[in-house]
Amino acid sequence: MKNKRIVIYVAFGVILLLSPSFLNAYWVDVLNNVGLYTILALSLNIILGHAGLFHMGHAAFYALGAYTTAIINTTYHIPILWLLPVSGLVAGLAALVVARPIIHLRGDYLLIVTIGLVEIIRIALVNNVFGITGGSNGIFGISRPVLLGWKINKPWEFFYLIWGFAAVTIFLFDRLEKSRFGRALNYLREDDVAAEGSGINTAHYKLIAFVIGAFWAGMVGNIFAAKMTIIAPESFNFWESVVLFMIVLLGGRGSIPGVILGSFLVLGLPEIFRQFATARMLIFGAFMVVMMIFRTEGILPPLPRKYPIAKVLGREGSV
Amino acid sequence: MELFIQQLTNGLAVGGIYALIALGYTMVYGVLKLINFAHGDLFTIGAYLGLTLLTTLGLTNYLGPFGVVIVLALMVMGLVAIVGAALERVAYRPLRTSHRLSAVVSALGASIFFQNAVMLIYGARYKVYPHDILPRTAIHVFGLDIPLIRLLILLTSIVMMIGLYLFIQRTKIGTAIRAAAIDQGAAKLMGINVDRVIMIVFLIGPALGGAAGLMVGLYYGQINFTMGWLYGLKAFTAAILGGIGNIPGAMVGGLLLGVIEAMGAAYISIAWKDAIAFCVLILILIVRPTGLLGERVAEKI
Amino acid sequence: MSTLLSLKNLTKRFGGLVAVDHVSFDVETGSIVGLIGPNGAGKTTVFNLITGNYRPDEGEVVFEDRSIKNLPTHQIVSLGISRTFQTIRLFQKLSAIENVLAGCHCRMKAGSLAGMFRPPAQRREERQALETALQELQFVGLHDDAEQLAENLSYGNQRLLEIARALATQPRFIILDEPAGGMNNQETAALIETIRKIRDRGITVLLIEHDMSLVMEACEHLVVIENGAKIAEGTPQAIQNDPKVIEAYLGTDEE
Amino acid sequence: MKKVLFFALILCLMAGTAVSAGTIKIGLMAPITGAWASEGQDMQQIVELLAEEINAAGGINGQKIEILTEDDGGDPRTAALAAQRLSTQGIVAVIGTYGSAVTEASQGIYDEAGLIQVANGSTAIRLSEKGLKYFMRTCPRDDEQGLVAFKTLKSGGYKSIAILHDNSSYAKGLADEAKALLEKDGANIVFYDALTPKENDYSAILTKMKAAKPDVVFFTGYYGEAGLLLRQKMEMNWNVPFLGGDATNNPDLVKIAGNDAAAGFMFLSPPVPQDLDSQEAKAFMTAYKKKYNAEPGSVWAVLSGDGLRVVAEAIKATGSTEQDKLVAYLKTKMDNFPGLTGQISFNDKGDRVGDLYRVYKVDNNGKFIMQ
Repeated sequence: MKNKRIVIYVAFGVILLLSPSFLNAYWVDVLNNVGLYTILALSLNIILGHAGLFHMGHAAFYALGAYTTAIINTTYHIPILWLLPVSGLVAGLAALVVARPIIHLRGDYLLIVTIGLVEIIRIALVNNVFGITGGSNGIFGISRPVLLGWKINKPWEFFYLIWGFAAVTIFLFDRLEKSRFGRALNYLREDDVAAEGSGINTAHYKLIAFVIGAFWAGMVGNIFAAKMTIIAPESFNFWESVVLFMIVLLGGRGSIPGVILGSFLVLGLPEIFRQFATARMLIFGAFMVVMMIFRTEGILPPLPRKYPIAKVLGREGSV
Repeated sequence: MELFIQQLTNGLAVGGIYALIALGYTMVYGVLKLINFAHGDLFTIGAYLGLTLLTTLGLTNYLGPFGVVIVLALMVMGLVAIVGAALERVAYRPLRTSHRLSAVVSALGASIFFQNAVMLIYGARYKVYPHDILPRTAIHVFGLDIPLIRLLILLTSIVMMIGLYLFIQRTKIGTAIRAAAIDQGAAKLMGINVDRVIMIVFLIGPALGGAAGLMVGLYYGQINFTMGWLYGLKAFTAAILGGIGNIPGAMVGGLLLGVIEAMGAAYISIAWKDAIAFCVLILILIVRPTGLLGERVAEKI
Repeated sequence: MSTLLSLKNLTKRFGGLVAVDHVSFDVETGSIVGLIGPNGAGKTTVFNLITGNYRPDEGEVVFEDRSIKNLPTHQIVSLGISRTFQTIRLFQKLSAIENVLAGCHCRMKAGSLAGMFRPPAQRREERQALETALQELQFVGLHDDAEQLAENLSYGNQRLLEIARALATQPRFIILDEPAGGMNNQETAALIETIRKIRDRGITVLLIEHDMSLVMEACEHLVVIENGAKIAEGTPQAIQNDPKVIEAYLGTDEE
Repeated sequence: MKKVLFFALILCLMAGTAVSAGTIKIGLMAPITGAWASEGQDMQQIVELLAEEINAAGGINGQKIEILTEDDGGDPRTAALAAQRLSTQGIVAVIGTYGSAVTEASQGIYDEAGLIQVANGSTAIRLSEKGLKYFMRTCPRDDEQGLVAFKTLKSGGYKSIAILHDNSSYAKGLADEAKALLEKDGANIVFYDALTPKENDYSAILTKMKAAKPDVVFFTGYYGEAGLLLRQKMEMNWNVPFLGGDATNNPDLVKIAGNDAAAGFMFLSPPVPQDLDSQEAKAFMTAYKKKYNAEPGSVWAVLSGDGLRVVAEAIKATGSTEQDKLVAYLKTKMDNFPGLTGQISFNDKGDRVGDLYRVYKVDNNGKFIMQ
C-alpha cells in the first residue's frame, strides 16, 4: 500500500517535471497558478488543517507579501528574489501582531474576524494607505526575478521557479508535521484543554502556526508579484481566501497530497470547464457539493503518522 | 443633531435588512452549527422570484399595494423555503455526521451553484422591479424626511424577529428546535424527530432570507445576481456580532451593524466604512468573545 | 516526610455559587491521598484550581514551596504536576502512542525550525521521546495497542491511556480524577496495583474516586469535602468512623 | 478518483486541439463571468454578430473569420490565463477587454506573443504610455474625459462641487483628473470620497454629501450605483444636479432610477450608435435588434465591435495577417474609418484620436439626449 502510494507520487512528480515540454504556454501558466495556490494552501493547511483554526483571511498575508515586494522593488530596485525573505518576514510579523489578541476566539468567531482582517487590508490597499499602495490601480512595473543570472520571464521558466519552491515547501512542511511541532498542533486541534493539560502551551502554538502560515503566504506573494509584474487589491479579496479555504478542505485537512490535489481541482477544473463558457462555474459549484458528500473528510485525508515502534522495542529487548 | 438622527434612520433601515437575513443564519447555525454560506444566495433567489411573480401574475390588477406585497411575500417565502429545504436535503444532510468544516465547503459550493444558476436563468444584467408598487411617501419627524417604506422595513424585521422568538420560545415545535440546538442526541432520545426539526429550520431560515430579498427588490428596485454574497457576508457579520445562534442577538447585531456603517460613513470616511465596521466587530469580540448577547459558556472540565 | 503540595484557604465562586469554600490541606511527598465527597461537592473544581484551569478567587496553591496559583496550566505541568480528566479527554482521532507523546512534549525542546531542518539533537530527542512514550504504554499495559486510535480502545483502557499520557510528562505529582470510572472489578484491582507502582516510582498521587473499595485500599490519607468545604481529614480508618463523614457522605452515597 | 483525472486529461487534450484551419482567427477576451459579466456577454454578442455579418458578406479577402472567445472573469489573474490561452491559438489579434487592471495584466503577454490587442473599455492613461507596439484601444482615455468633465462643470457655472467615485481604478482615475483640473481653476471641491460598489443603500452617503451643500455632484462610477443614487436622492427631496462619467452610459440606469429620478441627469460619453445617423450605426442597430431583440447595452460593448471592424479593415486593406503590417496600417494609414461610434483613427501610442466625448442629458421620458 505504502509502496503503491510512493510510486504514484513519483510518477506524478516526473510527469509534472516534464510537463512544460508537452504543454503549451497556456497550460503551463495554469500549472503555475496551481503551484502558487498549492504553496498558499499548504501554508494555510498549517493553520486550518493542523491547528484547526478557522482562518478565512489568508489572502491578507499573501497581499502583505506581494505589496512589500512591489513597494520595495519599485522604489529601491532591489532584486525580487532578495525580497523573498523580507516579504515573508513582514507577513509573519503582521500575523504575530494581529493574531495575538484574537487567537483565543472560538471557531466561527475567529472565522469572521479573519474575514474582517482580509477586508480591512483590502480596503486599506484600495484607499492607498500611507500613499504607498497605489490605490485601486495597484503597483505596476515590478521587475522580473533573476535566478543565478537567468532572467525568469516565460511561463515555463516560472513553472520551474514556482514548483521548485513548492517542492521545498512540501519537503519542509512534511517534516514539520511529523515533528513535535506538528503533533502539538494536532493535539490542540483535537482537544484544547487536554493539550494544555498535557503541558502544551496552546496559545503559543496557535500563534506560531499563524506566523509560519503567514510567512509562507508572504513569500508566495513575492513570487506572485514577480510573475504578474502588476498587483492590485482585487487580486487579494475575500474570495481568494475562500478559494484557499476550499482547497484545504476539499483536498483533506492536514494532508499534503490532499492539498496539492485540491489545488489542481479548484484551480484546474474551472479552466477545464471553460468550454461550458457561462455555465462553467455552475458546474464547478455542483462538483464541490458532490465531492464533499462522497468524500466528507476531503479527497485524500491524511494518513496516520508512523513511528518506528518495532525498532525501538527491539532495541530495548536487546539491552 | 438632525444629521445624526437622519444617519441613524439610514443605518437602521439597512440594519433591518441585515437583521432579517441574519435571523436565518442564526437559526440554521443554532441547530446545525453550520455556517450556511448559501444563505445569501437564497436571499438573491427571493429577490428574483419576487420579480418574476410580480411581472407575470399581474397582481397589481386585483390588489392594492399592501395586498400585493403581502401576497407576494407569502409566495416568495414559500418558494424560497422549498429551495432551502431542498438544499438541506441534497447538500447538507449527507454531511450531518461529519466534521462541520466539510459542510462549509458544501455550502460554498452550493453558493457558487445558486449564484451562477441565477445568472444563467435571468442574465447578468441588473434587473429592476417596477417603481410604482409601493407608495413613496415620507413622514416628517424632527424636521426630517423619513421615507415611510424605511420604517416599514424596520418594522417588518422587528415583527418577524418577535414572531420568530415567540415561535421558538412558546410553541411545541419551537421547544423541539431548542432541544435539538442544545443536544441532538439527547433530543432524539426524548422522542424528537431531529430530521423534521432541521427541515423546519431550513424552511423558516430561507423563508426569512427570501423575504429580505423581496424587500430589497421592492424598495431599492435594483437587483443583481451577485448581491447575495455581499448581503450574506454582512448578515453573517451581524449574526456573529450579536452572538451566533441567538435570535435577539441577530436582530441587535444587524441593526447595530447598519448603524455602525452609517455612522462610520457619516463621521469618519465613506470609503473606509466597511473597514470601520470590521474594526468595531473585532474590538467587540476581543472584549466579548461570544458576541454581544451570546452566552458565555465556561467549559466544563 | 515533607509537604509537596499545600492548599491554603482555597476559594472559588461561580456567580453566586461558592464551589470551593476555604479549603486547606497538605499532600505529603510520596503519599497516595484521596479526595472524596458527594457528587457536586467541588472535588473536580479543587483539581482545576491546582492545575490552573481555573483561577482561585482567594487562597493559595503552593507546590514545592512555590506559589503556582497564577501560572498557566502548561507551565504547571512542566513544573511537575500532571492530571487525568473525569470525562476522558484523549485525542480520540490520534493513535495511543501519539497520545502519550503529547505528555512527552513538555520535556522536549525542538521548535518549528528544528522540526523542518532536523539537526541531530532533534532526532535524538524524538527517539528519546518515543522510547519514553513506549515505556509508559508498557507501564500501563497498553504497548500492544500503540498504533490503535484512542477512540477504538475500551473505556478502561482509555483511562489507562490517560494515565500513561500524564506519566509521560515526568511528573512529581499526579492527579487522577475518577481513574476507575467505568472499570470492572478486575480492572479496578489492576488499577490499584498501577497506582501503587506509580507511587513507588516516587510520584505522589492525589485522586478523586467514588469506588470506596479502591479509596480504602489504595489511599493512605483522605480528605473529605462537602458543599465546597472540607469536613474531615485523616487515615481511611479514621474517616470511616467519623460520624460527620458518615452522615454527610457514606450514609447517603454508598452503593 | 483516477477516472476523474483521466477525464480531465482528455478534456485538456481536446481543448488543445480544437482549432480548425483555413480561417482568420481573432480572439475576444471579455468578462463572461464575474462582476462584469453583463458587459462581457454583451461584448460577445456584438462581436459575434459582426463576425457573422462579415462572413455572410464573403469574409475578408475571401477568407472567413472565426472568433475565439476567452473569459477573463473581470479579474487580473484569470485574464493572464485567458491571454496565455489565446496567444497559443494562432490568432491574428485580440479584442478586449473591459477593465483597465484586467487589460494591464494581459498586455505584457500579448506584447510578448506579438499579438495586436484592441482594448474596448480600458481607459486608464498608463496603458498606452508604456510604449507597447501592439496595443491599441477604441475607447478614449481618462484624461480626455477628465478635461471634458472639467469643461462641462465650468461652463455650468458651478462653484462648489462634490466628487464621488467608487474606488475602482477607472472611477478614481477620472475623479482625480477632474479634481486636479477643477482645483487648479479655483473651484471649491466640498466633498470627495468613494462609495462601495454593489451595495443597495447609499442614503448614508447622500445624507453626508447633502450636508456639504454642493451645487453639483460629479459621480465617476458605474450606472448601477448611479441609478440608485439618483433614486435615493429624489426620495430625500434633494434637487442637486448630477453629472456622470461615461460608465453611467447604459439604458439600465434609467430603469433602476425610474424616469422621474433620472430626468435631468447628465453624463459624458462617446456617442452610442443610437445617436449617430451614419449608415454603419443604423445598420448595426437594425441587425442587433433583429438578432437579439433588444438594444445594445453600454457603449463599451459597442466599442468592442469597433475593435473587430478596424482589425478586419486593416486585414482587408493590407491583404496580410502580419501583425507588424497591420499595426503600421492602423496607426498611420487608417484615417477616419467609419465606426459604429463615429470616425476612428489612431495615434502613435495606439490611442483613438478625436474629440469623442459628448454630453448627454436624460429627458423626462428616460431617453438619452445628446446635447
